[in-house]
Amino acid sequence: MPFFKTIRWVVWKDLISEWRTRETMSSMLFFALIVILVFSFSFSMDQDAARQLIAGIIWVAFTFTGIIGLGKSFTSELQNDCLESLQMSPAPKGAIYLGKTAANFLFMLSVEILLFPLFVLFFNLDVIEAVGTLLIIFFLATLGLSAVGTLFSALTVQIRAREVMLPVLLLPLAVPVMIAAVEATRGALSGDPFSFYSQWIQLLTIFDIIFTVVSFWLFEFILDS
Amino acid sequence: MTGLYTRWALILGVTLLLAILTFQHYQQHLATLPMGTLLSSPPSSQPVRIQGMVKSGTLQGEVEQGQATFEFVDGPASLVVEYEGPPLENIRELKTLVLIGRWDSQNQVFKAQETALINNFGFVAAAYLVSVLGLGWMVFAMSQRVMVLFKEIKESKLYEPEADSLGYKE
Amino acid sequence: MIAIQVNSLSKAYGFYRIFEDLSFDVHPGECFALFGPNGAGKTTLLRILATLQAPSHGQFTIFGQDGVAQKDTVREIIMLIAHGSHLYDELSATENLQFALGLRGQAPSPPQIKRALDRTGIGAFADLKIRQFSAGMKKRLDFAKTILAQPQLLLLDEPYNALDHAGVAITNQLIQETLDRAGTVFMTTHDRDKATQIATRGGILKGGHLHLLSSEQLTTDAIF
Amino acid sequence: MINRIIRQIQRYKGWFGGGAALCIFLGLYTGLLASPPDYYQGELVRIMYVHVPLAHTSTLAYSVLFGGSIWYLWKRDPLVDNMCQASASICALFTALALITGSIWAKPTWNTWWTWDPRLVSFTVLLLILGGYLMLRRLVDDPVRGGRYAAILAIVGGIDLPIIKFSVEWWRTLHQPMSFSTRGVSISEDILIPLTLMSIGCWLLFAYMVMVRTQILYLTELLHAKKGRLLSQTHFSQTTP
Repeated sequence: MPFFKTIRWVVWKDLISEWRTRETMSSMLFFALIVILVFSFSFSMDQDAARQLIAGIIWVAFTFTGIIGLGKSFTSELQNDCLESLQMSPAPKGAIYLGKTAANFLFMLSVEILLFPLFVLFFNLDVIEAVGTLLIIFFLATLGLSAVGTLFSALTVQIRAREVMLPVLLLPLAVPVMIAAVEATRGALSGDPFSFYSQWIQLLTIFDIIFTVVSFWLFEFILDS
Repeated sequence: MTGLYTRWALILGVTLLLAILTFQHYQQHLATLPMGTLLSSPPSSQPVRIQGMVKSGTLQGEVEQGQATFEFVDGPASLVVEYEGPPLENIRELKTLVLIGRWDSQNQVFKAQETALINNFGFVAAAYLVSVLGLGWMVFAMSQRVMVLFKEIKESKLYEPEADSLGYKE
Repeated sequence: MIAIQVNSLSKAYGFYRIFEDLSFDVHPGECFALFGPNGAGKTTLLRILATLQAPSHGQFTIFGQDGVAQKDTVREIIMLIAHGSHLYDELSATENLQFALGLRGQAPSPPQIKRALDRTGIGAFADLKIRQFSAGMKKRLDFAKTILAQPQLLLLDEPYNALDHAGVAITNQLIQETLDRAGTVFMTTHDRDKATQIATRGGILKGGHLHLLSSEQLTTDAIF
Repeated sequence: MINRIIRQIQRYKGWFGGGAALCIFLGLYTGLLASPPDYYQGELVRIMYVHVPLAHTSTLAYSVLFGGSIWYLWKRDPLVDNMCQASASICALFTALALITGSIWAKPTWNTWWTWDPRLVSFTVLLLILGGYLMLRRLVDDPVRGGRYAAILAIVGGIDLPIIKFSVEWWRTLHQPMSFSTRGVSISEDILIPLTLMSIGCWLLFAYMVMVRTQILYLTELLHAKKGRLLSQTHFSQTTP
């Protein structure tokens, strides 16, 4: 089917380019590392305080790191006017959107998985039992962020001051994802039973579904003449 | 041009009238008389509002039935109050409140019939000023902008009359 | 069927009008060269035909398909070679071809790709990243793309820029091949000498109006 | 179709303005003078008579923006785009005023200027989205593309706002029980009269303001058109071969 082939080609292209330069991933990783260090300097934390704040710190670091990756996602298409060729390609625009979202999602999720051990190390977290649920939470929240983020990355790439406008437009809309991700992560880290925070995971799922569908339809209007 | 300014003069006039009426209403019905003024120059028998605190250990009578006597303090000044009115849970010892009643200068007793809540009228005034001024200024600026645009379009030599409701008419 | 049929087409940016009321036809097998001074709207017209911009008024059809309403069908049969090479810097020449054709729903075999690259004279650089390509090599790679895609209508924006003598010869040869398989070429250029070698018809866009030139007029000096 | 309706209604915008002025003056009179103070809130209830209508009107304004944006993406009518832009800036004004008056009411009532109440959070996020919307429109060079992008933002925001309010509500109730109800306990007739008058007045005022603002945007474009026509004429008068 041309639809799924298009998705596959876009993901393939993004992954290969990234693998050759490692530009996006390395800048995301370094930025996140600095964020973690700054946080640990600014709050000199003991174990209890860490447990209260760590969920928020994790998601602030992940979100800002994600915005760096999302910003790069479409600026790379500006080289040699590649955005133009995507615009006039006969491939379905929704498939291009899904491909880009999948690539962004993979970048963000792998950075998160690489970073999380550092959080555990620096903030002395106890995570053995919670790893499974944390992975689910990371998966869903990152999906939500990349679904909306890819749409806004495409929207801001052709305007002035795009580096500023992406977070300005994206962060207010990401409030539900942030709240749900922080609450669920806090629940998982403090060892609460799953039913205590399962509603946040439901909220994340609902958000993911709604915004993937909405962005899928709206993306066509961005790459429109 | 003149039409716009007469309209806005009218609006400003009505707003000012409302403001004056509100201020008068406040002066007559809502402002409290300082207790010192009440004691030094007691007004003739019309009802006044005073603000103060119920002195502890002086409250007597049946508050639930709407009858009580207590000492009422406002800074250095104090006076004796006889309350007779609707039953209220508002009268408690050490409670600050507003009393509405008459000063009986013969018996040196304040006969209160009503109580009221303490209100900071500054907040109400601020809320109204912010919204009325904000909205009014915005609408005025917009109407003026339309006028200026009409003028500019007319003055640009390429003016052509636009025969629709959004364009120039008059 | 008419390859390009333009019917009283106008384009304005905001209220600044680029051109107005253009009407012309291009038939299959023709190579139409559009001349004109800078800022006359040549590239804008080309981009409208490439469905990258919407016209302000008027319609155009490409092989009978409406250029605004049936954009997706039109996009399957046209191809544009523009100033930007539409190539990804980190991919090799072969991978770029695979990606570009993959989005068009085609899957060329490695020998086909090799042949196309050889034809455009860059077969030796098949596995080199585009980052190391010169502007002329990128342009040749774009032509290799059209060899594989075989579009019915080829749109060229200043095709002779950044090309050496051999490149110009290959370009004209590829245009000729496109014409031979009953494809149509529409190009904008200001390089009259090179264009008139291959163009069968032309036009000058100037002051918002188009003046059509027959093939005889193309070679006479008086009109320019 | 909408284009024609907008043009038709524009003709009667004076009536909307007049009606708004009348309702708001009557509302101010009843709200400030004629209505008695509330049993629980005392005179502070009078802040509600401006705050609640402002808040209602800003939701109405966002609904207009949301619907208009969908319509614009569908039909590409530039007048609808103007109307969306007009409602966005007016919605921002109403939202800001609603937040300020709410804050003024909260200080004497809850003894704090700010609390993470779901309504407050969603209105703040609404203000942020509107700020982004208005910035976005200024930052796109091509006005047509700007209108399209802004419409996309308005649609995503419109779908997101209920989710934001819902999630903040959840978040609050999990952390601490709601310690205070946001609105008056019961709505008596005394409160209802000024509240209704002010609400109707604000809606009419919003309608009037949207019309005037749409007209301003339209006239600005017309002025540009006249200047653009001048430019185009020089462009078109270049010597033709």
